[in-house]
Amino acid sequence: MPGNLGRFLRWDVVVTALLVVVFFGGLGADPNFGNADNLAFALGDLGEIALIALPMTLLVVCGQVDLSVASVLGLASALTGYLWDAGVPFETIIPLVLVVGVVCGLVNGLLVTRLGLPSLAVTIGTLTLYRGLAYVVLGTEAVSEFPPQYTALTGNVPGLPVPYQVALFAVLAVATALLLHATGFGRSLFAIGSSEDTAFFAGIGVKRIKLLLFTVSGLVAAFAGIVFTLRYGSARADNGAGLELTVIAAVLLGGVDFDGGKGTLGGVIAGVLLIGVLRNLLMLNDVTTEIQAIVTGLLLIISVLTPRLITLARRPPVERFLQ
Amino acid sequence: MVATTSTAPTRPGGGRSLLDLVLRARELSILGALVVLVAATAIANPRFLSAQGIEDIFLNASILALLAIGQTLVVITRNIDLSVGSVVGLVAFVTGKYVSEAGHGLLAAVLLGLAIGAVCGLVNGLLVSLCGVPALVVTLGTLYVIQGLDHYLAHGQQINAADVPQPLLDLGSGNVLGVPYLPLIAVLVMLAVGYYLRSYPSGREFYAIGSNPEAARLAGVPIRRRVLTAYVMSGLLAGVAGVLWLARFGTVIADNAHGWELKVVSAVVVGGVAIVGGVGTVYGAALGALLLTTIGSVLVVLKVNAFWQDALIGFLLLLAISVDRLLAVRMTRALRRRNARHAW
Amino acid sequence: MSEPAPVLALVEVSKTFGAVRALDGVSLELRAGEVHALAGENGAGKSTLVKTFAGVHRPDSGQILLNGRPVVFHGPADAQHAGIAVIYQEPTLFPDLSVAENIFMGRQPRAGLGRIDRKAMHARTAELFARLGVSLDPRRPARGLSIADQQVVEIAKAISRDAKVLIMDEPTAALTAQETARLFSVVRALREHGCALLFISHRLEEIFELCQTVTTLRDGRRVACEPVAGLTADDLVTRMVGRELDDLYPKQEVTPGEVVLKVSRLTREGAFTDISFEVRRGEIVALAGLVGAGRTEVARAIFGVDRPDAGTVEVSGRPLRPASPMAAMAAGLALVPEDRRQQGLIMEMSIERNLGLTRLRALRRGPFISRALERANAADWAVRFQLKYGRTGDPAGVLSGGNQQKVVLAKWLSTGPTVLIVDEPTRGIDVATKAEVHRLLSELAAQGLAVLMISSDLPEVLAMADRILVMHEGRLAAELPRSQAGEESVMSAATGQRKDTV
Amino acid sequence: GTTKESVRTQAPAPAASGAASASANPDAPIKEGLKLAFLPKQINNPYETIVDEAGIEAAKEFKAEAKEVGPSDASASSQVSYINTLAQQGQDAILIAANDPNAVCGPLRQARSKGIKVVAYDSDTSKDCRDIFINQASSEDVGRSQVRLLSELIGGEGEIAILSATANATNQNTWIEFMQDELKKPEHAKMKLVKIAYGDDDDQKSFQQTQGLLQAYPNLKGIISPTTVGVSAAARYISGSKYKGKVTLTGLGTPNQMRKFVKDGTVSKFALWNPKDLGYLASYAAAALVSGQISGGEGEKFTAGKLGERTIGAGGEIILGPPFTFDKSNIDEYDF
Ligand SMILES: Nc1ncnc2c1ncn2[C@@H]1O[C@H](COP(=O)(O)OP(=O)(O)OP(=O)(O)O)[C@@H](O)[C@H]1O
Ligand SMILES: Nc1ncnc2c1ncn2[C@@H]1O[C@H](COP(=O)(O)OP(=O)(O)OP(=O)(O)O)[C@@H](O)[C@H]1O
Ligand SMILES: [Mg+2]
Ligand SMILES: [Mg+2]
Repeated sequence: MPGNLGRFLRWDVVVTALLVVVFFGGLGADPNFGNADNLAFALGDLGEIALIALPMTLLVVCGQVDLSVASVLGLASALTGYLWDAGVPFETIIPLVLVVGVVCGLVNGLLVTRLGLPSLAVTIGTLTLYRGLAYVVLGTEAVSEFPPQYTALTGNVPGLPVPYQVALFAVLAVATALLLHATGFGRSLFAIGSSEDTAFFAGIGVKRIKLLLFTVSGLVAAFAGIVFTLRYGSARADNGAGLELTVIAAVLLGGVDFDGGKGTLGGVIAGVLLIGVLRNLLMLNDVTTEIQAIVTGLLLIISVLTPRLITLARRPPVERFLQ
Repeated sequence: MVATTSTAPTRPGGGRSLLDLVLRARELSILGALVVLVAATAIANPRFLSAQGIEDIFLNASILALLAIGQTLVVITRNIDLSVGSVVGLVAFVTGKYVSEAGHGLLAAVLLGLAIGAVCGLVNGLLVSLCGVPALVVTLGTLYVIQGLDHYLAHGQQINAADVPQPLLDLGSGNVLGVPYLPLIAVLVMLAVGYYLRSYPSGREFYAIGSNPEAARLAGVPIRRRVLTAYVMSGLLAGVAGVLWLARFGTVIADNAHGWELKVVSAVVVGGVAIVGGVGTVYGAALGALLLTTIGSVLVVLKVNAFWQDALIGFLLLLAISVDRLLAVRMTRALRRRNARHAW
Repeated sequence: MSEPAPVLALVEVSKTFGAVRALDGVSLELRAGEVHALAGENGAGKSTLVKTFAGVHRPDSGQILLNGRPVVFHGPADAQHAGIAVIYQEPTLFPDLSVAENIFMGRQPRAGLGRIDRKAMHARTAELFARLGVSLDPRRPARGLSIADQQVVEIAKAISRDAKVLIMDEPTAALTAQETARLFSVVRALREHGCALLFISHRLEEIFELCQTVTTLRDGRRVACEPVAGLTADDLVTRMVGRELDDLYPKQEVTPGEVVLKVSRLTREGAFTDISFEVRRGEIVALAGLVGAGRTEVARAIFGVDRPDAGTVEVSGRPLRPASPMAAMAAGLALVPEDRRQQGLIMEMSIERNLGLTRLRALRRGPFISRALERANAADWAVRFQLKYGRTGDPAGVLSGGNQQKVVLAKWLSTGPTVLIVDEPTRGIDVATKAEVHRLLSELAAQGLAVLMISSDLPEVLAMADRILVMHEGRLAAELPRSQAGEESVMSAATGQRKDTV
Repeated sequence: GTTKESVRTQAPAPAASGAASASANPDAPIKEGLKLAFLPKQINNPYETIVDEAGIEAAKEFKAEAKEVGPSDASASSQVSYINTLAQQGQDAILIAANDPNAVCGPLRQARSKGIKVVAYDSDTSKDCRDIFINQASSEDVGRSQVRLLSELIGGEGEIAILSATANATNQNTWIEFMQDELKKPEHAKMKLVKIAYGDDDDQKSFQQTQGLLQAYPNLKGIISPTTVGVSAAARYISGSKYKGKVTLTGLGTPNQMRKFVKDGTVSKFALWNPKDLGYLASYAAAALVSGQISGGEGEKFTAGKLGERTIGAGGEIILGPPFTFDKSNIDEYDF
């Protein structure tokens, strides 16, 4: 078994180290990077991705995946716009949209748990379905001009150079980390992700937990949809299109095993931040989008390749196999 | 020790017809859905079944079907190739650029496209098989890299149909004996790959790997070589698809086939290929591609509001996998009941 | 008479996994026309030795000799080409492929142009099964086969290779007497044809029945290599364990208390019909039967893994909500499942976490899991079960098969159940541990635990059970109190030749 | 209150008060070394590339540094990140083709509060978050002239359809509303708009949509595709199908893309402005703004290099000119 060396070379630690290096390197190299405005913006810009990454981490640890999150976000955004345009007060819109998010999550969860379908297949289907519904709701229109007391919530916390959503994310991230790594519930998730049968035989409510996670994922995605809408002041059906791959990239970059059963939330947070900081730095230095995409892709590959190469170097490949 | 006086407990034998039916049923049910869909649409709008209408559907489905065949090879081995869309984009653009600038002909274009596709597949395959890293992550990574490369090379340029040599364009719209080239190529590839997978020992090994990789290793199956082959094939077919894309559409920018990876995976899943590997055929996958394309065309022909199209396609996709699953569950139960009847 | 030259041999082979020395300078010679037994406790290194022969592991030092010449196996394929066939301890099948394809993967009979000749393949599979005396459909998928049937397929796979060397790692662990006897006759036939065989089993009587030579391993070292003739079981145990063994079946007499598990008319179509019985406090009730009789299915239905079509289960007088292991656990049931790899353990999770999985609630301090409690819990059970391990933080997957089984047992006993259902509790466990497990079960029963034991090991059933329920083709065929139970009576009920009123 | 995008809010409105109040000095010289940044809808859109490259070329004439940055997907949210970055970099002016008029507003306002001038081109933002908008042609002109062009080609009667870009594109929707208005006129009474399809500015999707349109509406006489991607895809489908010569296609396209189809007779006429002039004008307008020659108020004038003097119209709009119609006789004179 890998000894202490292996413990230190866990990928989530590497990502965190990489984040620190990139961050301080950025501070030194680029005068525009370090100022409070830019950092607040760079963080705020990650808002929805970071929020959605939390339940996504739990799902992936559990051996599942939810590709429909960005579409739920779009549907929530479209619905928010539609209702607001129809004169519904914002206080009513929020719970309504969140309920729709819960329903979307439930549909995913029920299809996965009741019918035993693979989540990848199910959520590819609902990805298309929910985005389509978003277009049905709002069509081509864009609704704007939301009430200022709500759009203000996308600004900074008074007196601090920290956007509200970043503060919220910090709180949620700590809670999720505790849930995943320190509670029995978290333990169950790892168990399900590693061996569903064993978890089931051990009396863990496998289906119930999966259903719950998909529901929470839908809820958070809908919430992120509201945040997105307010942040850009524009409700559209195509909001957040393609975001799901970024979220998953961040989760995987954070060292979570896509086959389930392995990963840390700290790694995911580092992964999200790394993507954000790197993107901001590259942009500030006029590195084109193409190159940014290439960098993201290479990072992803390296994130899975490095730990593997370390193990491979340590023992001959024939013996990578237990029992 | 007890002497073996009694005969071994009788257990069901000869479940052939039933089992075979189930295995076929996956393809049959898609075919059934397809027939119903086409029939219903044809009743609503007879022009749908005009020669032009049918030709259009087959032309549209061909490229997706080719990609689905490649993807099936990969998915059967319990892997996935998300980079296919970006490979098609890259191949279409680079090949287009090459032939339009240097004025090369058909053969050069095809060879270049195949080469690019093979290299992309090789990179994916080497990363997955040799380094043993998770396929989803790797191919998501190469998706970004290849897309970035494509955009970098293209940078807002466009290849126009006028610049593409005529023989290449003819490949996209021409036909032999009334059968257009594109579906012809797709069907030939499908038959060849399908026959190989079913009837050759090395073909069966793809299924073995996806079904239980550890057992495959112990059985001496050359896992790396097969997985590598699957990826290279997927890359090659994406290369072919890229060239055909250029041939069919003529106009090419960097963004071609953007987001197609999910479309291809959808087709494969609808076609009854299990995303967890070990199960499925290329016939199913190709039919899945045809079904998805047909749904798209049908919705337009039936004048369904454009906004409803995505929602309906998503819904039908869910319906397809749910029905498939319910059939499988019912079948297992039937098998169990048969066991019971045999027992006493 | 001069001995024939060894076909396959290990010379001074060592193999370490991290801190564990699995093999330490072991030499072993397999000769044509001989069945060589390999004995040793759990974790002694038997499977490691097998995998070294099979090309799965490469030795750190030492050599493999094939017909006297050194060879290096780079992978299982190399070993197969050298004419070595292996039955691994754990079945390794392709669930989605047909049984026939499983057997012939990679060497299917060919028709023209290199195509697979399916007809020939199915015919040959049917032939193999006939030789082994089982009737499995060659075309059915391997998914859904019981562990025993899986083992049968594994055996068929190995003997179909017509190999020069056949290595069998606990092939009989899942088999009942009947199939074992069939296997032995096949093995003897192979031996007469000049095949060299290596046989591993924890059932010592099988070694005496089948083998000519026995090599004993202890802690990765060879302690003896001698002819079986003239050896006694006690000698062998002493070599394996390093000391004399106490009673293998230390059954305590108890007076059963009140009924705690009451199963009434339980039916699940296709698996079992109309099963009714009771288990009392302090009682050990065995559920016996041939492979595929439906015993595992009964246990699963009681524990709530499967939903029964009809019938009820009562625990301590209260009816149990069907199809919910959670409810079953809350009511005081525990099930040690048959398939430890799929259902009992999480291979990549640490030993301590595996042990904690059934009692996540009890290991809490406040809302959070206490690592200290978890570790203490693991250390405690490791000592009680004399677990052979590196650290409790190591993955369960690196334990030897027998030690894994101990972890599964501990995992369930630690929940403090009132009714314990054990499905093949001593499968793959060495004699010393087996005695340990028996002592433990008997002690717990004496303390008032009700035990329902499913076992294919007939001596175990006869020695440990207060009462024996015999199943035949999904129905209860007989109920035998301890006094009436004997090999004949159980077997005749199990084969359907005798029907007692229940 | 709420606003839905519609022609009504696009209709002439009072000049943005903030901009008008600043004083402009028409005689101020154009400063040297200005930093201009073009932020197109999407970086790989060939049309936008032509516009931006012409703008960057123009900037050299007045010794400014100009660059093009932007997202690879045509979404508002990705543009927002770029606006922030450009603001951090301290550009003098941001020239933007907005993917969403409102979503880009917040950050644009922030940028303006730092003294950065904002010029919208191609596709406008909300009026209060940019200084001026360079309109390639008045939306009304584009919309109405497209209908008139098609009417002339099909003899003023029959079923027609529109193949647009994405369902959200602001400029497309504005044009379409004007087209629908034009169709209400008595002289077009015999033309009937049966369908608006969306090809998402995706070549393949547009291609398939055309196919679908022709099957679904057997009596279709004409298609208007007011987007360069759409019109070339539609032309390609028609040229290779039996509908060639039976269905009339027109729209907005670039001569390079359409040349083949004009020559083979699939399309006889289509329109467009000169995208190079659009970039050129935007570049000069930005320089004039930063240098203080203009402030964005209605009626202010400046000289845009070779394009001569231009006047800011109502709502801070500068109109490039009427669309130009291409046909067989003139298409070879253009290369873009
Ligand atoms: N892949 C591995 N990695 C680490 N340790 C291993 C590995 N395989 C075996 N071991 C260790 O090597 C020792 C020998 O294991 P082995 O499986 O050979 O025992 P065994 O004699 O077959 O036992 P059993 O009778 O229980 O099957 C054990 O301590 C085991 O934990
Ligand atoms: N999931 C399944 N699908 C189809 N058949 C199954 C499934 N599980 C078990 N069977 C079949 O049901 C019958 C009863 O199996 P079960 O495992 O209950 O027997 P058992 O008496 O416990 O035998 P053993 O424990 O020795 O394997 C067997 O014929 C087995 O092949
Ligand atoms: Mg072993
Ligand atoms: Mg059993």
